[in-house]
Amino acid sequence: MSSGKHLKGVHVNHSKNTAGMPIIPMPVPERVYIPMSMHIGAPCQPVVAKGDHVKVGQLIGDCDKPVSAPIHSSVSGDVESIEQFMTQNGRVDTNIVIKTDGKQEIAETVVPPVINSREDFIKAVRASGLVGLGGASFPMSIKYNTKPGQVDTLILNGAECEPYITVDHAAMLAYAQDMVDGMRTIMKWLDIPRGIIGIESNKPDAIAKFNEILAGSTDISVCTLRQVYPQGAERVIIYECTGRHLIAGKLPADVGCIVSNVTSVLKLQQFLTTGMPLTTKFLTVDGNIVAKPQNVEVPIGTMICDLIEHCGGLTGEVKKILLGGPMMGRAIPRDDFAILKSNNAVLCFDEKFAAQRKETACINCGRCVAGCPMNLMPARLSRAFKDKDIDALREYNVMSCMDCGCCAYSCPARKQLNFEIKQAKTLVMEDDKKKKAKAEAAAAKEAAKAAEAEAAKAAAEAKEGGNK
Amino acid sequence: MADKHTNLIVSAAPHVCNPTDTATIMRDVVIALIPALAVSTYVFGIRAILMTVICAAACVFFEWASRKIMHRENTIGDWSAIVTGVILAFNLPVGMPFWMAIIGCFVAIVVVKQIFGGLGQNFANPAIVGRIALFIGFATPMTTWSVTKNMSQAIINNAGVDAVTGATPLAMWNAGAELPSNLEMFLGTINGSLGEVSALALLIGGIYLVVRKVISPAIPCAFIGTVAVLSLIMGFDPIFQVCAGGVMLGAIFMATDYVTSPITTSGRIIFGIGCGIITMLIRAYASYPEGVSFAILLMNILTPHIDSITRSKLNGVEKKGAKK
Amino acid sequence: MSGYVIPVVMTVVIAFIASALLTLAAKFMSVPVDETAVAIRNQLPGANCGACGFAGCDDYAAALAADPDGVKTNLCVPGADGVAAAIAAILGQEALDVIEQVANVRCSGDCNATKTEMDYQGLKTCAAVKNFFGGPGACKYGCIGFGDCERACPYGAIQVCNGLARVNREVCVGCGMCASVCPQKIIDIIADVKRVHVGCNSADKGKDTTKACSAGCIGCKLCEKECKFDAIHVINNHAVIDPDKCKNCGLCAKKCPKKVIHVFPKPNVKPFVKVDEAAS
Amino acid sequence: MSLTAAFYIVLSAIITNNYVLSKFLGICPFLGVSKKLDNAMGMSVAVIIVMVVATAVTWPIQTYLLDPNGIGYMQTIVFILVIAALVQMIEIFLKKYIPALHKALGIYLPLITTNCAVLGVCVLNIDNEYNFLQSILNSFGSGVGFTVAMFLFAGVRSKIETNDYPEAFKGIASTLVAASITSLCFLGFSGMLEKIFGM
Amino acid sequence: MKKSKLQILTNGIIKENPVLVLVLGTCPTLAISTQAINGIGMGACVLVVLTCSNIIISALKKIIPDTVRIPCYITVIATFVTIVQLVLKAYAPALDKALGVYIPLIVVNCIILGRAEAFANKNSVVDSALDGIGMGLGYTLTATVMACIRELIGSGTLFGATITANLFSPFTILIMAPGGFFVFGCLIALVNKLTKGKVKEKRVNKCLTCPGAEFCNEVQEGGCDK
Repeated sequence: MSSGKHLKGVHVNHSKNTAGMPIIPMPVPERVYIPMSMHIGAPCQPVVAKGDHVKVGQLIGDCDKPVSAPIHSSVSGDVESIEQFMTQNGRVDTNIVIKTDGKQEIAETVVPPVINSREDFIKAVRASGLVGLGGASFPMSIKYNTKPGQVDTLILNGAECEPYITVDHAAMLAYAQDMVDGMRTIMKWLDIPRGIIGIESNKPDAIAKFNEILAGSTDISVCTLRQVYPQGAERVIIYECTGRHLIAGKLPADVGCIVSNVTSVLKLQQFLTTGMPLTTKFLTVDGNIVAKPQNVEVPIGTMICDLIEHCGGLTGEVKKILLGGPMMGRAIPRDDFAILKSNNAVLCFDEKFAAQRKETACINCGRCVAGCPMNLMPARLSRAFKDKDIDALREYNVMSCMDCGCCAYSCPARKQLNFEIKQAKTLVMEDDKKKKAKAEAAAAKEAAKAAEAEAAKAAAEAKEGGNK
Repeated sequence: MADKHTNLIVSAAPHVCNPTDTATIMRDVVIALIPALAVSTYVFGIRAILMTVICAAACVFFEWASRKIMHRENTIGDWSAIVTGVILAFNLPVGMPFWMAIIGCFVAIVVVKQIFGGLGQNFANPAIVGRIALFIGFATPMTTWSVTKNMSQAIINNAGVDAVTGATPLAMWNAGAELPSNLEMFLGTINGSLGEVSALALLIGGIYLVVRKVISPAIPCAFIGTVAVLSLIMGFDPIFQVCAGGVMLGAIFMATDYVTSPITTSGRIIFGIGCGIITMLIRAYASYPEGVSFAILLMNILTPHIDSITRSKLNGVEKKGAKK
Repeated sequence: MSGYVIPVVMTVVIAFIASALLTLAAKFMSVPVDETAVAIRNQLPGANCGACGFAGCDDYAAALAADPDGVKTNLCVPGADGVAAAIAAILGQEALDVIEQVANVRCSGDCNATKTEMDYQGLKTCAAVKNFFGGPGACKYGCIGFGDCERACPYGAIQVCNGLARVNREVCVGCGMCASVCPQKIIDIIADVKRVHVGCNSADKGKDTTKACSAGCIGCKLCEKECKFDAIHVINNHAVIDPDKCKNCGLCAKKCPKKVIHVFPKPNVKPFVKVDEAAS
Repeated sequence: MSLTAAFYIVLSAIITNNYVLSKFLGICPFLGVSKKLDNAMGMSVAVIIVMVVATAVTWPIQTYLLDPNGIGYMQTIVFILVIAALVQMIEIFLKKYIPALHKALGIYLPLITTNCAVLGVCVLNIDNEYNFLQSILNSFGSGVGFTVAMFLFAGVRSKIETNDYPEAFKGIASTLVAASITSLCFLGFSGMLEKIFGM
Repeated sequence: MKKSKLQILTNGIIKENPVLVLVLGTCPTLAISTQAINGIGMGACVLVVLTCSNIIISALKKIIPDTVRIPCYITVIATFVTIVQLVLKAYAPALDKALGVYIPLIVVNCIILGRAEAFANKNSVVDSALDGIGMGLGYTLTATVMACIRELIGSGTLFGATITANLFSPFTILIMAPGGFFVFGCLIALVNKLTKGKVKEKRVNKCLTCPGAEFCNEVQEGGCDK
């Protein structure tokens, strides 16, 4: 399937300490804090009020804007309050605080959806509350709502290229059949002829399992990916599986692909069969000071500190907590944030791991260029950013950066290249906005002038006519 | 609720990094230079080590002192000054007075590097400029070569009546004298600058660097290849041309200096070819017997232009053009 | 005699031919030059600070020359009255006073008043750290203190002391460079004659503000009650002064329990500074 | 004049006797306009044209007007007048037909008048007793030499422009040190042309 | 503010040194400063031409029409240069040979035209003469200092007399082109260091002038530390 050529990348230390551990459900915590914005797009509005009793899977937040995903309660209990505070995204958000009753009653609304057409299917996808579970949190209903015939390949992303995280691996081993069924359902309703499951070669048991299930079938194949970070990035996995380049500013559908995380498809399949929307999340809890590293199934809205407590607490003084893997994950300043739909790992580290190395001068070694999957020149971009040279930033294709962090990982000078590029992108976008505004203003001025001239001309003509 | 942890470290992703940093890279370069130092100690005697140590120490001192004067962070920990010092020493005749070598170190570290803001901001290789400045400033001591008993018979035969001052193979070639055998050229029992005599030792160092992924083989291969091809075309002995003078040292250790060479592989190949062509032009035509350092310096100066014409292309962009 | 005549004649003839050619060339290939714009540009300080609202001194000069009635002559804040008068003279207009402006930081939370709630390690610029949970400070509305403004200021008039940006009003010319780079948007460019300012920007409720910072406005409205001119109001949980109504009486500042309303000393007359460094 | 001799004159003016880097002529524009490659190249083309045209005009003046009349000492005055007029003409021409270049070169076009390289090449052509063709070739070579120096130095400048210099070396001082290193590499070619052309 | 006569004279020597601060007339300075004697010779020529042309131009400033002033200045300057050239040829042929083409090039030396335009054009004859002398002295001083450095290190002599050449071999690169650029760069850096240091001191905010002083807990005399 792949064209023999590969995109560049870096070799990272896998540190998959929890490999082979099954996913164990976590008991519901005392309280959950469910924010109303867990997806890219418009935030939801609470549809419950303080004091209401809610059940598992009950709709508690929704929004009439198309780019959004509804939010469901992950527990049964009473709505204690609806508060504004900062979530792990760094934004102040409306949060529904639910005090759990421990009964975990399932809501009456949880029934398998009836699907007869493509539209029904898209509607069902939206109702499931699913967002891209790989981390992008893009509402899945939007992703799947492609033009008929536009997409010819469904790619199941089981690369899991980030160090430490093993939860997708565990899910693949446990639910491979469901995933394949889910893929077939999606392919059926969206009329996609081909399915590819991309798995990094460091998970031979998962590959074997899928091959076993898929033995004899022609619609879905397994694509073994190299052990090079970032195989799981959307643009990379599309290229590695189909040989198509996805360039910046385009959607996967533009190159005929839909990429979904393995757990997204699994949860969708579960929703279609049971009617239970997205209320729990598979997470890897790991890090050098976690007492019992493991894979857990966590109700959405659980506080990170509760989750850590569940995993046996910490054995040392924590200095850094990461949400997601060490390559692209976010460090959080404190541990009283709630787990969101898009999280896939919680990693805790002590001083030894966490300390940021000191940045030194760029020595132009070219390791960042050699490691960039997008073939950019991070060193040049960094320099152009330092000079605030927006033209140079554009010239070096700053907008094509996908923030995978390969450049910063391989930089011997410890420069935060991808972060600088991220800020440079903001700079360029602001400049674009300014330019657009200026052009619009100029056009408006031009139009006003033309209108004025027209009016003057008309007036003159009228006058002339009057004189006559 | 469980214990809260606050005031944690927040920083940008990625949170892990490759263990290779600037200091380890520079340290690898120093390690790769050791075989050449060993050979030159065998050929020239203990003064070779003395010269190398003095140059390295002087470079470190100048680096430290200039950072101190500029009120900037001390950078001697990154080993780059040591690399410059050792390579500069390798470019000097072993009998060079030490104070002159120290002036070369001053030029290399202070004038070429620190005035422009330190590591990574110089546009020319410090060791090269240091060598050229000494070569032009102190022409006689820089071209006075002492002969020792460990050298090839051809060199000893060629030496003057006093049998103390000799000539480098390149000078002998220019003068049309009897030349050492190619094996002697390769092993390094010849006369020349301290570190450039033994092609074998330098090659070992180069292979070590390539294996450690410190340098990419693009520049050395392009450089040495061009020299070989051009000498064939010009009717010279390619093995002699490659082993003589500073081609090996220059191609492996000086032209590959990251800061002053292009960043992309295609740029590096152009850079190497350019170095080779200029080296051979100077060897064949100019009044100086050796042109490696001038060639590298000129290509250093051209590097920004090479960089701007060999920018890496965005993936998939050609495709977009085809679609349109 | 001819020894003197020949050189003189020769030179004169050559000079004559050259000047004739030049005159012809100038006539046939002339391009109209806006002398006014050049003259105005020469008067401007050349800091290209953009305080006038144009993209630099050249742009302002061109705009003035193109539309002398529509564009005001007193927009160059760094140049102050002297430049305004000179421009007015060139354009043959009556001189307008430049409203002297200074930057003002709407935050009083230095390191003693507020603290950080994360150990930020990385690029030390305000714009960068703003990406991480709105900054390291407990208050998400106040000064971050990494000095983007300090680096942007061409006059050295704003400096971060003890984690808080502070303006030296004697040096500040009100060009607004700091305001444009501040990611928190807490730097205002205000008329220098206004002397009473609220040093807080927190939109949090009083309780939360107090938790985050001891020098934050809690929205108690005491100032609002004290003001005789209806000039100060609590908007979005912090006091805001209406500069058109404020009479610089400073009563509100005396009443403020948190001491976040500051009264600055009388404005001084600023000398006209030509910034060579910024231009080069 | 043989072809090799012609090449020798041009090449030696470019490489071994480079006006900027070994004779220190035309340093002002070399330092001033080399920040951007486009401007540097525009300036260089202007200099080549002015040099060639100026030589084409001044050489006959010297040979047929001044020398026969025994007033060779008027050289300086006459040359500078002619050059000034020429530059003015070129400026007017550029302003009219290539306004973008005129804007880019900015204040440096008038400075070509006082660019010592132009007057220098005219005077040196006379001093070296070149004939007309040799003079034109030498001027052209010198102009190209100026261009080469500008080209090389523009690259260097673009690389070191935003360096973090020590306080004292900010601006022109570091540029001069960079020029010093750049001029080093030209020394390597000494004696090369003599050997190639057998002179 | 009217400058005193002395100020006009000394202005050019240090504060507005034409070579090091205004960076004018770099070409001849770089080219001839290989020997100290050349520095003095060239300096003297520039001094004479500058002073004379300043005097004439300021005397004629009312007569010369504004539009053609530059060509007129050049003619005046070229005249004096020719005179100097002839004088040198007659009385100091060795110096003439050493300075060579750089004597006629005084015409295009930016210092002279620059001063004509910036100073002589606007000031009285006496002031202009003083300015010419001051600037000329400044130029001479710089050229000589530079030449001394280059000669001493580059050839071990000073004004032709052997100083260190016998003690150790001279670093000949300094009398070649790269050395010229380098020494010039260093001198400018030195001047930068001497002048800019003061400017920087002025820019530091003193705590007492800081408007935040009233609520700053760290008020101290020297300004607060970052």
